[in-house]
Amino acid sequence: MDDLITQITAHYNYWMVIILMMIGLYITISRGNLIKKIVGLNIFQTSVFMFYISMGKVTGGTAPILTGNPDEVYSNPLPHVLILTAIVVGIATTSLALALAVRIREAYGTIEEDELLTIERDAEAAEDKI
Amino acid sequence: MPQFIAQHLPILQVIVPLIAAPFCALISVRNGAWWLAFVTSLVTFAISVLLFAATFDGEIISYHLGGWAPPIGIEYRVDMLNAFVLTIVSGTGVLTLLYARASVAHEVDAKQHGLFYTAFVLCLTGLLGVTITGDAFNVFVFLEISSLATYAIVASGAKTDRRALTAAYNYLIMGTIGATFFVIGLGLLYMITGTLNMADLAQRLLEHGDSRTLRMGYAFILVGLGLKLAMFPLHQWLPNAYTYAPSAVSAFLSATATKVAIYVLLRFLFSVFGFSIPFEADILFLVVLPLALAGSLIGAYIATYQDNLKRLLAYSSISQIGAMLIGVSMLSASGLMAAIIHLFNHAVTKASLYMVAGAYAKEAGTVSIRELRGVGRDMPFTTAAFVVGGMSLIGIPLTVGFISKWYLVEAALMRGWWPVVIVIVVSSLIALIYVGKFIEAAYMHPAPQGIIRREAPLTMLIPMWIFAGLSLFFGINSSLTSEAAARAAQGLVAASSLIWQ
Amino acid sequence: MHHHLILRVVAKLLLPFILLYALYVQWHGDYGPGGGFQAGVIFAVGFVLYALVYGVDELTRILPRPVLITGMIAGVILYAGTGLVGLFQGLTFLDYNGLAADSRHGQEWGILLVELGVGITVASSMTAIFVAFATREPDIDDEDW
Amino acid sequence: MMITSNYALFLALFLPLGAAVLLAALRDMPRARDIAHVATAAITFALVLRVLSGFLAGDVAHLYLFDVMSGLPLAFAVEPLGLVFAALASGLWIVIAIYAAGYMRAAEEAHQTRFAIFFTLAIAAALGIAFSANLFTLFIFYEVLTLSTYPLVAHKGTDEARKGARTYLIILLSTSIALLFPAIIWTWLASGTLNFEPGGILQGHLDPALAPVLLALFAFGIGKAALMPFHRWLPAAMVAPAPVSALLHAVAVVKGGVFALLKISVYIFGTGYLSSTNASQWLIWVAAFSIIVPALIAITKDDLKARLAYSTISQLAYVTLGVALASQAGMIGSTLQIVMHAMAKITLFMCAGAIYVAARKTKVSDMSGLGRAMPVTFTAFLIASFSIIGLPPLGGAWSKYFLLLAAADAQQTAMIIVLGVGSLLSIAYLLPVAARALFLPAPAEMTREAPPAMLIPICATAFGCLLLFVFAHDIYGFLLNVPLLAPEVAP
Amino acid sequence: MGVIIIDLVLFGFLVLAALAILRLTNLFAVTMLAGLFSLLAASLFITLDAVDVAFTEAAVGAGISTVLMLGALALTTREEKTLATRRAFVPLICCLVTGAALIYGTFDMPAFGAADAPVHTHVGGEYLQRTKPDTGIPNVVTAVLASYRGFDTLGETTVIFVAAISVLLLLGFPNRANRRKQDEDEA
Repeated sequence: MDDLITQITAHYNYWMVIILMMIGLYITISRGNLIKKIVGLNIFQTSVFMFYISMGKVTGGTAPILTGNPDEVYSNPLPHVLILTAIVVGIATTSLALALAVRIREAYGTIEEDELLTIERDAEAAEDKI
Repeated sequence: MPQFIAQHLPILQVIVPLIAAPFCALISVRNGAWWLAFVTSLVTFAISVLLFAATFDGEIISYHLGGWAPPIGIEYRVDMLNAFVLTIVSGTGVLTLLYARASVAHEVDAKQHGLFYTAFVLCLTGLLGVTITGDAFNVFVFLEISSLATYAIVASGAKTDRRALTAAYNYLIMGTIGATFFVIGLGLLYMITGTLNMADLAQRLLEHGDSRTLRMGYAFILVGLGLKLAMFPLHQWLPNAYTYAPSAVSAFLSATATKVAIYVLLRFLFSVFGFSIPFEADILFLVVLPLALAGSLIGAYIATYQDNLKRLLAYSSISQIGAMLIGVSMLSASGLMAAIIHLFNHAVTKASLYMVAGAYAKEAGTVSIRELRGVGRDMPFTTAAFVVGGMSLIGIPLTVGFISKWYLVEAALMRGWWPVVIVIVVSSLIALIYVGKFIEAAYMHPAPQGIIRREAPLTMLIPMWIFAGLSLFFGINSSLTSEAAARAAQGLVAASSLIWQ
Repeated sequence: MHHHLILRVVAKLLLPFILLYALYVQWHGDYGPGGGFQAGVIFAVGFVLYALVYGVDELTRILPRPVLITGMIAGVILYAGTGLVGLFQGLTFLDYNGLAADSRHGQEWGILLVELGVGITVASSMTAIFVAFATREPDIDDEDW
Repeated sequence: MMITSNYALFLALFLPLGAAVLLAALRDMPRARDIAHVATAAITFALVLRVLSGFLAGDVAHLYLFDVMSGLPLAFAVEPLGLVFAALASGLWIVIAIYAAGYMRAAEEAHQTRFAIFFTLAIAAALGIAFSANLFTLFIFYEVLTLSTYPLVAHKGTDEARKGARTYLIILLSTSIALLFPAIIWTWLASGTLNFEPGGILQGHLDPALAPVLLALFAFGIGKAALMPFHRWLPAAMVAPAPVSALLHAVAVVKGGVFALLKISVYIFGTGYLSSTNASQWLIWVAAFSIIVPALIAITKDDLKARLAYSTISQLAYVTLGVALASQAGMIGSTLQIVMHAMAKITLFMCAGAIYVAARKTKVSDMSGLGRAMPVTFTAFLIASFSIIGLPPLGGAWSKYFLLLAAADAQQTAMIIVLGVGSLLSIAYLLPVAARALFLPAPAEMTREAPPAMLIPICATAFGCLLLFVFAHDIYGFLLNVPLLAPEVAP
Repeated sequence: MGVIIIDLVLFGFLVLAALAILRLTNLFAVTMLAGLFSLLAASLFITLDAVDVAFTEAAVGAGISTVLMLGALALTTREEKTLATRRAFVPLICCLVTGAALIYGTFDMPAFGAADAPVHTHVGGEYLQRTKPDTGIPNVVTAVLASYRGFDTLGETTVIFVAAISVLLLLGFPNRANRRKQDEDEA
């Protein structure tokens, strides 16, 4: 029992993050709307960011901006740096995905995956008939 | 060679295309963007050849970016394996760009060319950056540069077929999930080691020993890279993306993108994880190997009933990726060598085949096998290049495909894995069916009525035949490639902590 | 576009502050939270606000396509160029130690320059992406807001 | 002679390749092209003879090109078996080249240049097989032979031709990739070399218990040897024009197959290893089966070329039987069977072609009395039939004799019976053809003999069957040179 | 303990927001919730001492990405169609397996906030000590970002550049002159 409690206090943060991640991933792979998928992907990625930032946290620490006080404890700056980069990658991916969704809507008249699949299957069937 | 260049070769490899790429977007002179891209790729190729020569004797070049010694700073680390892959990537870049001039003019709007070539060169940059780096997070950053550029250039095939858009979108979603899995895995590794430098990671993982965190880190990196390299059954993005992308892009990606992902996999499996805990090898044997075997058979099988030539080639790629993974999961020096040499051989073969498909798309207006009947007479040189590439896919002697197959079967036999030999052989027999199907249609059937087809222009034929020529040359005399592959495999073997037969 | 006058006036008043804040974030990154990327985003948000109030056309008048593309490129080149300086000084790429007389000042200069590069690229890229979406003609008529 | 043996070997291998280019260049000049084709054949034959004379004089030619993979070179070396096969292939090439020129024109076939080019390539591949110094080189040329004959089989471009050619390609390539290829790599891993060495290379490297498995991979992997059940390609390839059938069934393809098998048994396994481990015991029975069953099928075939095809399968199994018996007599019997059958079968196929060109007949039942109009053709057919059956004074008698001898040596009484039955069956399927044509009453409409360009080769090879009877002893003497033991073991 | 409660509350809101995004079909609402999600995430980052990241997440997630999302909605659709036929079973299994794997992985992780975790004792700690003497800059994140790992940041800048180039390649970017001409034509 003690073991469990130790586990919980030590890792509850990560577990919450994992739950968020999985909701995001689930939205991405289960929803059919292209925009919603992108939102899901964002949640997934943001949760991964939380995971990294959680790693960098030191209990009782402060933000890694040096104050000059030699006794000050700082959280780890490296995960922050990595995640700054990752956020940028995330927004870049999002904007590209949105642009694709817009083009798909213009070309097909829909951004629902199922309808797109039907249209493409019909197109393939038509090609086969020629 | 000036000392300056020799000293900075690793960074120049990436920074030259990175600086040159943006200017492609600015140039408005007719074909100016193409020229810049092409010249850039030539320089890149020259650099990678120099790196190849420099590492051929086993030297490992380490370059400290920003002057910070690793693991504080980011390190570029070039050994035989990187240099080999760099040469493949940049060489493919040169030839596909040469090919692109006529092909892309046909498939992409002229006013888009500046942006298109910018994205193309950045894709090249990203792939080179992934290959050359010795820092695990840097891999992710450059992987995303290349991926984003890839999605864009795949989508620019939409002028010919709107399905390029959905293909690019699916590729984006799956690719991003893959990249995120990779980042999660990396995070787990970082958590138990506190470092991101690959060499340092390997060291500290060895000291760390077994743990559930390490195991999951391994699993997530494997799945993430599996998505990127189209490992069966995570390959669903690949067929449409390669089918509807502009042909030059298909040729480029098939020869580089998945290959670089396989390289990263090799690098992580052997140089970083090094099989220090049994779990790593177990997963390889129990999960990756069966999937690779299934992929090599199912991919080939699906290819047999495709009418779209580009899609046929895409499924064949899935099968060939399976073959490479078979080599990797043998966990033997010979298996690794087979995988690495197949990396090169398949790149050369597939690039030429996609170029053939692109030539058909341009001159015959179709890549449907049914509509390409009798094309062997109208486009003799193009179709002959297909014959060479097709024989290589099957693994007929005197082509590179044979060399790959030889080493692969040899490695399997050394392990005594007869069932694996059977799978390799059967997938090559299925290749015989799908290649034969097209060759028969192209030569033995009369052309449909009222179709005018002319031979492709020289700027397409030359790169196509350089690739076809390479797949013959290195099929007849493989001493250079097999030596490079053997040394690269040796390097990986030395880096890992497996006990090798 | 004809929005409320008040909105336009408020926006006009707000905009300089947003841009000023962006500049502050840009230069203050060494000492507090912030830096090129955040500044670039704030810049872009400022332009977006401008476009929302005055119309995208007005924004593209001030920042036409060539300007934005040049900006995107300029940032990358500034960054890479700063790195190249180290190369020509016999150091490695992105080594800022040689940018000033002593290495600490060199580092400060280097960081300042590359952050500026990031800021320029991010601001112009984000603005360009926004403009690309905003200038696309919507073709929706099946639903209402 | 002006040129050295080595140089002659080099030229013999690469002249045909150069000639293929020349033929392509001459595509608009059919006459010059055909002359060039025949001339190439003649020069190649002369070169092979030069290599032969050099060998007899103790000047053993060899040629090393380069390593394809490390330790696996493309290399050629001369030894007696290969010389016999090379001389046979290049010699009969002259005959077929002349015949083909006549046939292709008379039958008004399209794409004659393409035909000549691939024909040349096929012979070049056969020579490559003959002179290969190691199993690796042999395999490469084996595959080249398959691929270069595919366009020949599919030559007519009809649905039937495509289907036949597909079967041909799929069976030959599949067996070679699925069985032969792993077998070669296995050998390579076991013994660390693939060179053809006197006495074989597997002795002491391969567990004798596994030897039958490896032999099975080789025997079935060499699909060109048409061992049942991988014989289907042979009848399927009947759709090809007659000169191609002659090439496939007499000279290059099937003979390339059984020759490869022979070479592997002698120089890879080693006759001694095979007989001491009894590894080939099972193969004797498979060969026996392949002698009898196709012969029975042949009797039921009305299409002349199909009948000849099944006859070929049956006759090839004789060679395999000789190999399986794993003795010197068996080896010599096999080699002689290759030679004798080639000479006789080429005659038969050329006759079939002549009949088709002159009378447009393909069915045996339609040929009654045709011999009166085409006496030369059918006489030649009769002579060749006797040779196949094994009657003296024709060449075929010797090969059957040596095989009987080998079977007796090995105390395989059953095989003696099989050989006898095989001969009886060959009488049953071959003699009626000539007999009906020559002795039944003539049909109403009369035809004439085929053009001389076709008749002369037919007469030449029929005469060759006779000559071989006389000179068989010389070949026998020559074959005694085949080193069956490793040098250190030999006295 | 107080920090834990704040954390839990924030996580609670985050999960609620994510679930709401999953359930809602009005994409406008989804977008707004996504912005909210980002703001909550930013708050969480602050409690975890990542001020730079929080700043960025707020600017990007709640700012620019919401704007782009709305722009995209204007060009596509505002309502997600719910189709009963969608298979949700396989994705659910995938997610559960992935999540279970991750939770399995957490059991051997260093405890949250532990100062002796490898993350803090190796490179990370070194940055904190070296930054001042090396660069004289108080914000360690900036120093690492722009100098120690400056090459990653160059890559990051390139990523943004690629994204912009790609969006322009996909959506085009009409020159003002063209647009004006278009307007005149329409008029």
